[in-house]
Amino acid sequence: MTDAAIAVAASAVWKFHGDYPALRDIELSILPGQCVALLGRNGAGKTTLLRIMAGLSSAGRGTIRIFGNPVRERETRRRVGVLGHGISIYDELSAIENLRLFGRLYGLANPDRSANEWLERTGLDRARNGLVREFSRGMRQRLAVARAFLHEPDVLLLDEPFTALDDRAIAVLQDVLRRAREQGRTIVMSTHQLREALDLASHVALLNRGKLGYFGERTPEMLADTGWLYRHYDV
Amino acid sequence: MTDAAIAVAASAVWKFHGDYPALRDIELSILPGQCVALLGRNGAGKTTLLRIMAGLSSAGRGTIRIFGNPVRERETRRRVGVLGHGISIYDELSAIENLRLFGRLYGLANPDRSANEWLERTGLDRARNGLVREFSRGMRQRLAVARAFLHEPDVLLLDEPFTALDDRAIAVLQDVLRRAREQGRTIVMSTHQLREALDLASHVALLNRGKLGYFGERTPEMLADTGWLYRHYDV
Amino acid sequence: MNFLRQSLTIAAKDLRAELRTKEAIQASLSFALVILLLFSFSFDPSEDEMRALSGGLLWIVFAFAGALILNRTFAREIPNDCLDALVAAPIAGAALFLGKALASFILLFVMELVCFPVFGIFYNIGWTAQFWPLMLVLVLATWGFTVIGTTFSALTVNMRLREIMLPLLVYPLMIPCLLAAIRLTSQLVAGQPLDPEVMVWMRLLVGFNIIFTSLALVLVESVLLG
Amino acid sequence: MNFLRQSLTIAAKDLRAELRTKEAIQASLSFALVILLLFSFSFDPSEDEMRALSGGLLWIVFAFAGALILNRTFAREIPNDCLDALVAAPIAGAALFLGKALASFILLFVMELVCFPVFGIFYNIGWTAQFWPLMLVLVLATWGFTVIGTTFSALTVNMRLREIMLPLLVYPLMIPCLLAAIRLTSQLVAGQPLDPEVMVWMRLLVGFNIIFTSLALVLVESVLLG
Amino acid sequence: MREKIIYGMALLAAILLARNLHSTFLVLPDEANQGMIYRIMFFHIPAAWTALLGCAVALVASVMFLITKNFRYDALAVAVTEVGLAFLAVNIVTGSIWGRIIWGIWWTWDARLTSAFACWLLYFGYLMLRGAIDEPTRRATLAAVFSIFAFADVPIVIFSIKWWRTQHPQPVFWGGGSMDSAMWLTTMLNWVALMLVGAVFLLVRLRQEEAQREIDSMRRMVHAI
Ligand code: HEM
Ligand SMILES: Nc1ncnc2c1ncn2[C@@H]1O[C@H](COP(=O)(O)OP(=O)(O)OP(=O)(O)O)[C@@H](O)[C@H]1O
Ligand SMILES: Nc1ncnc2c1ncn2[C@@H]1O[C@H](COP(=O)(O)OP(=O)(O)OP(=O)(O)O)[C@@H](O)[C@H]1O
Ligand SMILES: [Mg+2]
Ligand SMILES: [Mg+2]
Repeated sequence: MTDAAIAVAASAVWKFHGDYPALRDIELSILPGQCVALLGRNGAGKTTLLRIMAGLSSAGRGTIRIFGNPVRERETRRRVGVLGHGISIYDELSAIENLRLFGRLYGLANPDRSANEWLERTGLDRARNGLVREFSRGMRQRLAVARAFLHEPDVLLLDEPFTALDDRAIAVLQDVLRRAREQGRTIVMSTHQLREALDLASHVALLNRGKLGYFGERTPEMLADTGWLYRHYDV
Repeated sequence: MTDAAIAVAASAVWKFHGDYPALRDIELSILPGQCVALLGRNGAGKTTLLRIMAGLSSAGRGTIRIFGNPVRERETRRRVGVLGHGISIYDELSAIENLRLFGRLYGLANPDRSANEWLERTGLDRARNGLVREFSRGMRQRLAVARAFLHEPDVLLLDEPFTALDDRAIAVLQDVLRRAREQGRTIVMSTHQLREALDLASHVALLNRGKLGYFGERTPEMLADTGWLYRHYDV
Repeated sequence: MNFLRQSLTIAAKDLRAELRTKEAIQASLSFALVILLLFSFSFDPSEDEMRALSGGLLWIVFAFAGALILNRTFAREIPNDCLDALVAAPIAGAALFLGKALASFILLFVMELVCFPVFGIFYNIGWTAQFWPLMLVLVLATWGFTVIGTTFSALTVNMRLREIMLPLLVYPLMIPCLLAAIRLTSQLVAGQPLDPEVMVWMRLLVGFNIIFTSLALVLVESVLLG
Repeated sequence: MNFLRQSLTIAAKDLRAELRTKEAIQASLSFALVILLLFSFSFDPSEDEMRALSGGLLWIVFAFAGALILNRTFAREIPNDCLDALVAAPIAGAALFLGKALASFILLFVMELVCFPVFGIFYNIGWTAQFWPLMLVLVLATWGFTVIGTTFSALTVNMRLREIMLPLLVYPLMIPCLLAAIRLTSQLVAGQPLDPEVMVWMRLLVGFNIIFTSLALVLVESVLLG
Repeated sequence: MREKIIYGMALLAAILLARNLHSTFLVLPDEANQGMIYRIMFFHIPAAWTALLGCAVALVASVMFLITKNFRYDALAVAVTEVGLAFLAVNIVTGSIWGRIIWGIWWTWDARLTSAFACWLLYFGYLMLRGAIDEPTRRATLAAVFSIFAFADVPIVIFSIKWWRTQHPQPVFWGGGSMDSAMWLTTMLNWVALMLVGAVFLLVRLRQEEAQREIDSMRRMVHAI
């Protein structure tokens, strides 16, 4: 398989925080259309790996390629959508201004149209001119989702997207993610909420103290018993 | 029943953020030994209510009494343990120094002994002299639990204690909480992780846009189907 | 004296955390040196003029560098929401305030003590002629600064513009205290004793401290509870 | 000119957010006033002395008040981890830097423009005799300040002691630029033209800007990625 | 009803101001050694009094807010601070003009001028402080505390001319000086006029504040999902 046919390819990735190796020798090939649940205990290195994939932090050793290109290249970044712990939207701007800003930065042909479309899809159209400062937590998270999906990225990197959301907000997010899967987008998401994640995932990657303990398809056992994975692959 | 026999009594509590009522007319009597799961959608007012119970914020109208006394009284505060969103421990101090500090502030007879005891109970005894700055997220959360339980409070107020914890850390916390229940302590905890919460809870309080939608025992239906509650009591 | 013990516990905690990282004290010291340096570039006075200016110069340096220390007083509690735990603990707001003020006072005082000899060397000025009265002025003025700074550190701790709001609100309030400190310091650095004429300023300083310390102790509970 | 368009988008975003809250500009303006006030009673010069001091006084005020604006440049991105989204977006680090620098420059320049007349009134000094050369000096020195400040704002944005580190790192680096600005401003406020003697300083200013602007544009990518 | 009161007060203020302007410029003679410019005092002095009174009202409102937690007092405190700030600005600007004419300089750093300027800055800081806090209860509480601290500067403004030697004239209305009875009357009447103007501003501002609160909560309701 050529490099360009692999959505996210990590080869021998190490990351050190001082002397401590937060990631050790990660080898990973995620194909287009796969939805990977990135699991692991606290401190396993999920956030670290996702940030390197997103180009927000550099790997100590090894490289990550997205569709065969380095992550920091402009063209690559245009194809990647990131949703981190923070929501990355501006409190002093309105919902529509936030989306318009990112639409422009991503060089969309018609930032306004995309922005309105995504406001509608996340159920925020009534609040489009409200300042984000006045939004409730659920509304903010929805807007953050809209921002991450705005430029219709081929690869989506999500860090604990379900945390602290209520059932309704989770439903919106799951719906958006499911649609993205249907459209053939690649998704990598870290989470501790195994049920929600495994429900959606086609593949599972398990990090164990910075090492990749398991990478493969999500099997029916996992779905039936969420403890199964940790019992089998985590020491 | 006399006032002093009610662990947490809220009478006609309102809280306004400006004109917006974050809590409306909350009436609640939690008896000693009950374990209440405080549920509700994003923005329902869970954090607001817990903070008022903890004396961290004042009610706009109405009062909350703990064993019959106002929450801001010194004696009352000595009987209450709080674990909020943040972990409330100092990064620059070691684990034992943190616990010793709070032991002194709570006026414990022997801060050192209690501190060591709780370090052991949360599995942190090997890291007792390590600076918290170097702890992983799971270790921090354990230390935070130790801090909240250190003075053996009669009333425990926990705001989303399970968030972002892995299964092992959740197990430690559940174990500690179960033991607290057995000792007859009163527990109020908010969460979006219904399964973990309902497993532990004896009672359920459901907030719906600042109003108390349901307060009563946890029934077997709830445990069997976590969606049941919201379908029945939330509009 | 439970109250006092709790204050001391808080102060000890702050000082220990500070000694471990040394961030506030190092930063304020180097900031003070940078400002002294900047001033020596900008103004070029003779020695006599310098003596007359010394009070003003020193206290401006103290005010700017001290704001960094005072800013940390409550900012220190932000990272893990530690302030919540302190407010929830069974200690009086006034005890918390006093403990924090004490720790800041010590840090400020150390910073100022280091600045004096440096200033003497940079500008070739002997400043020790009236050593003890000078220390008295230093203690009084620093306490005034500490009380106001600590109060406003608590006030601004959860604000968006914390680092800006603190000096902005504190300096105008500090003016009487600063003015008195400047006059007294200039007088003493020039080697003149505290004669009756400048005792007016001393009284102002004492009055200022009494008024603001009591105001702070009364109001701190509402500030912390918000 | 995709690059330029992106810079302008960033600058427009920053200015819009700033205009909505007006916090940085208001704060730096009132801080400037507060400092003018502090200085005025710390030092008490005659009018002629004042003219000679004016450059030093003004630029110290600009340096202190400006640090607040520059601090906000990247601090603005902290609350919701917005910087991550900007770094992840397909725009060059240099474009991001330029956009932010532009916004800060405008804010700084406005602040300085307001300070001049206020200074003129408070110290009774006519400063308009050499208006356009003065503006030139102002633009050049402010740009130097902006470039260094913006770079260090990016560098310190994730530090615990952000508000302290910025001035600490920036002021010493700024000394050549400040020195030139001070000499030139004093000269021009006193009504004297830019004669060959002070043109040395002008050249220094231009050289400073060229060197640091290029350095910043080259290095910004590594600063942002950390 | 409230509308009518506002209009009535505004009308009264206008009439009074017209009368005072008439007597200031057409009836009263030039002063012996100041000439024409002394007339600015009919605005300078009452503006100062109105402003300082505003500070005192703000203090009382702030204390009352801390005691009762009633947001009306908070609204009153903001409104009266804003109005007071405007009058203090009038005082400082008129004083500055006055100084330009008779001292030859716009400004000097004597105790009165400095403390008045510091007072202005402090109360401006009060407004900035409010701007920096989003949560209404917290904003009101902290602003009230600040207002109490800030009031400490007001006695200094008032007594500065007694405590220190200042370039600013010594008091003429209290503690010593004497004044022509016609000038006295005009000053007092103009004070009443300015207070009326201030009260009108205050009422309008209060209503605006109320409307703003209503709009805010309505917008929240609309946005809430
Ligand atoms: C910007 C400059 C000035 C400021 C900020 C200022 C401020 C004030 C203030 C705050 C008051 C009222 C305080 C009180 O009555 O207790 C006052 C009163 C007064 N001012 Fe000024 N002033 C300024 C300039 C001047 C000048 C230039 C003159 C005239 C030469 C002047 C003459 C007076 C007089 C006669 C009073 C009434 C004093 C009394 O009887 O209490 N002021 N000024
Ligand atoms: N800035 C840092 N400095 C030092 N060590 C760090 C830093 N960030 C992370 N680490 C360490 O790297 C390891 C991996 O952290 P990471 O945040 O990636 O874990 P995670 O899998 O996301 O955990 P969690 O489930 O708690 O979010 C941890 O042991 C952590 O202590
Ligand atoms: N500081 C504040 N200023 C204004 N409104 C606030 C503030 N804090 C909370 N609110 C509002 O009060 C309501 C209740 O908030 P609260 O944080 O208690 O909700 P919650 O139930 O804890 O939600 P979550 O599940 O998201 O934590 C929300 O509508 C929120 O927007
Ligand atoms: Mg993580
Ligand atoms: Mg909450």
